[in-house]
Amino acid sequence: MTTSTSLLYWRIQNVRNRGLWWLFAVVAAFIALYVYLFPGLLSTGGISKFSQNWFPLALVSMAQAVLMLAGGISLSIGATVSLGGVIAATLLAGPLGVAGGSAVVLLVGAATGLASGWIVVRLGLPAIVVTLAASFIIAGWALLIMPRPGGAVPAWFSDLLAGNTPVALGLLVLVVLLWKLYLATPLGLSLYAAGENPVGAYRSGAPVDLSRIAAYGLSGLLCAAAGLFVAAQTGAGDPVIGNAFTLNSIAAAVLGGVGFLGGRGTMRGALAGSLLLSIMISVMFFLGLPPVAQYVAQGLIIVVAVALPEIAAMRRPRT
Amino acid sequence: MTQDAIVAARSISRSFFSNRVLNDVSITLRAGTIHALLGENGAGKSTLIGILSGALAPDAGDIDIDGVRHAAVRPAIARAAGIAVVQQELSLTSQLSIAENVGMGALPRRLGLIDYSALMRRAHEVCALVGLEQDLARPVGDLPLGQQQLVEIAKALFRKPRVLILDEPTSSLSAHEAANLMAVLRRLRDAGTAVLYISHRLNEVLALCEWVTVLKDGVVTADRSLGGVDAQGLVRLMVGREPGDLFPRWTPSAEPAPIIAVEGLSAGMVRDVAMTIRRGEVLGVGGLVGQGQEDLLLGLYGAIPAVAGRAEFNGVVGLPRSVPQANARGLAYVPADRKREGLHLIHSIAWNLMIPSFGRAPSLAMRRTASERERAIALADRLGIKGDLTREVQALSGGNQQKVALAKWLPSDPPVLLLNDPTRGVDVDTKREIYALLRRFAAEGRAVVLLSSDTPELVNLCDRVAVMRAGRLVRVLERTELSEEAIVSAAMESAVPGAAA
Amino acid sequence: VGQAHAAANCIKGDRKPPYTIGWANIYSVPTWMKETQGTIEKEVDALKAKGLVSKLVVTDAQGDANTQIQQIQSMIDANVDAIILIAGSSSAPARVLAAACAKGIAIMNFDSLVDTDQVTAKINTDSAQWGAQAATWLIDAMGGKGNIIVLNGPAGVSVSDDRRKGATPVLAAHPDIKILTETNTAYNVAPAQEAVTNLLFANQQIDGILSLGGALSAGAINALDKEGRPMVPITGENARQFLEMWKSKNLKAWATMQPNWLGAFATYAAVQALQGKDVPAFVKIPLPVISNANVGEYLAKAGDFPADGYIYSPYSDGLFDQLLAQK
Amino acid sequence: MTSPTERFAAARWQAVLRSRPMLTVAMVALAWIGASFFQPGFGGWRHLRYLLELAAIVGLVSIGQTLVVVAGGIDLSVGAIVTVSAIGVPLVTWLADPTGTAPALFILLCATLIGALNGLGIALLRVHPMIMTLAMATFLQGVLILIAGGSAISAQNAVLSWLGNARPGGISASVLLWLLASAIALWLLHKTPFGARLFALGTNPLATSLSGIGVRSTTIAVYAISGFTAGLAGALVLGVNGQGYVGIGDSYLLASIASVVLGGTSILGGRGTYAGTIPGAILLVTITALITMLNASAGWRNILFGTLIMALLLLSGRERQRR
Ligand SMILES: Nc1ncnc2c1ncn2[C@@H]1O[C@H](COP(=O)(O)OP(=O)(O)OP(=O)(O)O)[C@@H](O)[C@H]1O
Ligand SMILES: Nc1ncnc2c1ncn2[C@@H]1O[C@H](COP(=O)(O)OP(=O)(O)OP(=O)(O)O)[C@@H](O)[C@H]1O
Ligand SMILES: [Mg+2]
Ligand SMILES: [Mg+2]
Repeated sequence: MTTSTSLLYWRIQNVRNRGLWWLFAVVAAFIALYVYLFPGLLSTGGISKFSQNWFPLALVSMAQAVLMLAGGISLSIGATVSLGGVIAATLLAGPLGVAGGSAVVLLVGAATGLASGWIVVRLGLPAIVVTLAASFIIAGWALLIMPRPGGAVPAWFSDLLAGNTPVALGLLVLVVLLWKLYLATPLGLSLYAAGENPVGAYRSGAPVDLSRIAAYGLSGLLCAAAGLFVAAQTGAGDPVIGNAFTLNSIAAAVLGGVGFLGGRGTMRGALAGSLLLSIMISVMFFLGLPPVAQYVAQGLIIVVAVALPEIAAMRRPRT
Repeated sequence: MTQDAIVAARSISRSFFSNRVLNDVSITLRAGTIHALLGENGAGKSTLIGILSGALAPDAGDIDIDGVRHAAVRPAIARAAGIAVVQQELSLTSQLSIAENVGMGALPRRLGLIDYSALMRRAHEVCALVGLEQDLARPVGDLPLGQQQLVEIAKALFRKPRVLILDEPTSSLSAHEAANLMAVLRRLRDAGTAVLYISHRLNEVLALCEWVTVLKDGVVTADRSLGGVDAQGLVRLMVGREPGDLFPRWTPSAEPAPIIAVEGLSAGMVRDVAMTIRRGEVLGVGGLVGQGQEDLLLGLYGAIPAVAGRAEFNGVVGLPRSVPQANARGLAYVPADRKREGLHLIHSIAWNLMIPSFGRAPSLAMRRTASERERAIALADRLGIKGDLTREVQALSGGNQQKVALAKWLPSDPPVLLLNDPTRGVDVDTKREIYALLRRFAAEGRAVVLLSSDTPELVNLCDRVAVMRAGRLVRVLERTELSEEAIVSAAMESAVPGAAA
Repeated sequence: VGQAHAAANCIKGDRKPPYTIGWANIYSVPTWMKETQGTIEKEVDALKAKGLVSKLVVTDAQGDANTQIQQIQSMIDANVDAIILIAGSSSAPARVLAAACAKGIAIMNFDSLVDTDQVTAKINTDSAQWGAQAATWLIDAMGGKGNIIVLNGPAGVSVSDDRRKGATPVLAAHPDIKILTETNTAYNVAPAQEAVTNLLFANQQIDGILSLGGALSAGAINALDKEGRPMVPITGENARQFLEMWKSKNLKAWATMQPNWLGAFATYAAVQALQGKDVPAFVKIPLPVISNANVGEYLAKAGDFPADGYIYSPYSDGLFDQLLAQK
Repeated sequence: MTSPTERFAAARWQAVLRSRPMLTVAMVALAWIGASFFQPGFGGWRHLRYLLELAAIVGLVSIGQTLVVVAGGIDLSVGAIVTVSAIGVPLVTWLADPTGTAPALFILLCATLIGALNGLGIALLRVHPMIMTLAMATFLQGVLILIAGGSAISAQNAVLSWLGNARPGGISASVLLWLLASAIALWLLHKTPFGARLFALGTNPLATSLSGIGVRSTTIAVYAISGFTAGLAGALVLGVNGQGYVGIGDSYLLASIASVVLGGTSILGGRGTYAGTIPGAILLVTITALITMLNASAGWRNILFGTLIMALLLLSGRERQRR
């Protein structure tokens, strides 16, 4: 333990990869298999298209992971994505323009998240049921705005985000960098403390309530951003398109080693988990598996991937 | 006592629901003084410091900080005044690094971001001060309990406190680490810090403190200089009557037949341990904190995967593969971290006392409320757990919680008791009861394995003491060789001379 | 085969048989889908026998429109020759389909349609017409006046929305018809039965039920039956259960259908298009109507269909050619 | 020696009245009375009986869900198990007997085994319950693709249709079944060591395991029970509807969780009672019925439902602070 002081941050980062190597290895194996089955993946177009399909799931997995780290969980992820999408498809082609419309989408997402967060944190209601109730309210709102799929997104915007360039990947890197920046602030780091040991964190002077509510806000923001992207990717809005994201985001976060009890896990894990889920869809297609096998394989892969490190880590009876 | 009062609390009262925990309590903390706060379990010590640090609000009374009067201290005010607290309960985040934990709540920042190089520098200083020699990037969750407690202390020092309050900081530290902490506190005192020190280890208090305030049932019963007070006198102050000897008289056990014998035991950190545990003895397990002592107990208890070259338990060959199997072979285990491992905090005392019997009884047998109540009352009486047994365990003071964690095993009359620091945070009177109980156990021909971080306890209570270092059993000290120095030097020996018993 | 310029949209004329067909299903679990897949597989077998098709690849998006986009992308990457599609969202697949179209892949979209022209053909019954015809028959059967309840499929789904929209002007034109209330449920018996039962308690006088598809009608009849309420005129779809009730309870009823052979037809049409035949951009499937006159014919075949399945009208290559020939 | 009365504060009837289950009962009563004023026909005996019949199915699923939640888990596969059971009974033709009991029992056994499989994954592979049961639901979907369609022959099952439709003495057989099952559930939870183990497990699994309680066997058993009650509900669904189809069980997943929570059981585990779930289930079907009767667009109905649940939570679902 000598002087390498400024390296502390990087050493901490490195330690946090611990326990994730197996997941990274599995993801790498799947990528290798994918490339073997579809060499075209390694072209700009291939990477662009793949990352576009991964991107929204990556964002919602981050949205879920933020909350799980803060000791919460959200069942309104999917509804918020849908809401973001329909608002985008309503406003982006309108007088507010792309910039104004996107800002509204993100604001609405953050606001719905903050509202849920406030109820959970300040009124002391369990997150899982608050967000379940919120999912109905948000889904209803999306249906009011757009009772059926429709609306439009300017073509140039769609082409920019979801054309034949890996812009989505770049955005993901940007989001990850912003997240790292956030974690490097006292408020961001408090998330872990607030999630795992709120009483202790409060006594230490960490902004517990604030960081938890902020986590809900961030989560809503990320979901709305995913909705915005889906609207751009599909060129329109759909009031129910996000539904599957709720459970997928939980599966991705858990695959990535994020725990349900708060303060356990890393964002990189959640991202790797989402990548695994996303890549699995394509790989199973290229393997030519029939739908039955797809369901069965998906169930098994998830269970095995979650079980393996647990079994390996069964050193102590900690829970 | 010429120094300035930094914090002066006057006539503080506080109730939880209708239970008055503090009644008209006054206390003054002065710069450059180490001030002891003593009292039995549940006397109100933790509550008082909660009020001093702003975590709790008093019902009545007021507090002067630097001469400014406050009806209630808010956490921000306390922090601004330089009051730092080492809580009895850990306030750490297991996945964050040591450095981040030390800085949590007071992280140095630059441009709004955490200044990691400043954090590293300052965290390194305070960790070195408390003798925590660990990579600061390690997640705190990896550290054994004792080292986590050091992190907790480092965390308080990190704030450069003018008033440092420590609530049982040494309860899971070994003698070596505790001595180190004393030295730190003396240095802080000399630099003008006011220290409020709570401990149930009276020898520490005598060695360290100049002034003492004693609480009994929420009332101050003594507030005086410690000059000229000896251990007996301290206990008298606390208990209010003439104390007996803390440790019962040691008598050699009549029946030294082995009840457990293992060879080549590996479990968790434990490597290749050979040992025998004999009927009628109290076998101490000592060493520096976190050398695999806990894993040894858990391995014997079937709670973590373990392998052994040879093992015989109470006549049965082989290690127990699960806790119920270990229970069936007559082992019981009392964990150190009672909140996480020993108790069901949100449930009643009576219910907690019944838990092992829920595991043993047939799943679908009808529960009988009346007999459960009788048994609960008998157990509570046996260990002096007072009051309404339908209270949630989390409303009990730390020491009383410990009693519940121990008491729940008594009905099954286990021939082997594995105890992981059972007197941690227990007041002196209860300690005496527990010690007497343990010796009685031994005298009845049972075996007691006592993992302890309290070295006097090992010296005075045990028949033999096994000292561990880095997962290996380095020495087994016989009764005749037992002394604090012998244990500490065995624990610190760098080379392993011929090892093991 | 091999004409200089291809006739149908998206077709470049550079793809040679035998073809690989991709079947991009949104959700393969429901019985309707199972039956539909059955017709596709049968058609593929027939085309394989003719040496026109080499392989059928199937994906199931498990109800998620985003997954479906990714699976269509994978089909493009795997360079299938044709994509047969039931869309999970009317808007979502538009852009990925444009990419497929640009690569000369024949895209046959049936049942749940997409709002884009970048497909070879859309094949469907006319949902608006469905709603309008159902409403017209019901109003007629009720003698032009009375209270009705409307049973819709799930909210936010365009088929359900389109059928309802088709009914709107017809209902509006008859002011004596009063809509007591509407519901949205999945196209299934149990939720419809539950919803209708609750509505029965709230509305003592119900004279007709405008049920817009699936097994909603069967649920409604169960509800009436169980609460001992008189049967009323009701519209519906070719669900076997509904048709059997129709017969056994002697209902005043009307039904149409979304024939499962749309799948077989889409497959057939895809191969036709790939071979350079002209395929209209929209193949409108005339709604087969089931009335008291022909319900017996359908029920006679009931044994060939699953108990919770749909009894579809017969089909043949001849019918397919005829449908393709319409302009 | 102290006397029992000092050490055990006497339970007072006021405390019972102020308990969570009573609160939920009060909310049900309020909802029923309010709704009958506002919606004529709502409060009629026949409608209330119908609501109870609906609640019986939700309530049966919620037995397992309550026990699992008390034990600190959650079962997301109950919907799929209901479906499997409702579809499965008519398929077990080789066991056909005139009363229909044998196929029903066989499917109940299967459902129990599916539940036990969940428990095995959670206890032995240490997969989080949410993930294990979610994966199980996905897996069962695959199984349903194999068995659904083309083979659901006849749903005539005498014993199940009696259970689903008979009303001996004006009281629905399904409600009677629910009453019986509730009594057993309450006894299991509050009067047996097994029930106590569930509370222990849900409060602190580590302390529970160190206390010598077989955490694995308890976990496997509680998920098996959940599989069983979901299977029972599925059989009843078949009896009521005369037919099962894919997706018939979907709605029971959220319904079971919602009624558990509305009944005051802590979703975090360790605290709760099925006595609250019973009115919770009734409350839930009541709200659903009310909203169905409302002539509003799908969007507004969703918003109203969410808002009502949120409001009821504020009344009943406040978690006490944990340390
Ligand atoms: N430049 C990049 N290009 C592509 N992907 C990246 C890039 N940087 C990071 N990622 C992806 O993001 C993941 C998370 O990155 P990183 O480890 O920095 O996360 P983090 O914000 O530190 O999260 P945590 O600290 O919670 O683990 C990486 O594992 C990788 O999958
Ligand atoms: N949050 C609370 N709710 C109810 N009662 C409480 C609470 N906190 C403390 N008490 C009660 O207040 C009394 C004093 O507790 P406190 O923790 O201050 O004791 P202590 O002197 O620190 O004891 P120990 O030496 O065992 O730590 C105890 O009887 C305890 O049961
Ligand atoms: Mg990071
Ligand atoms: Mg204390």
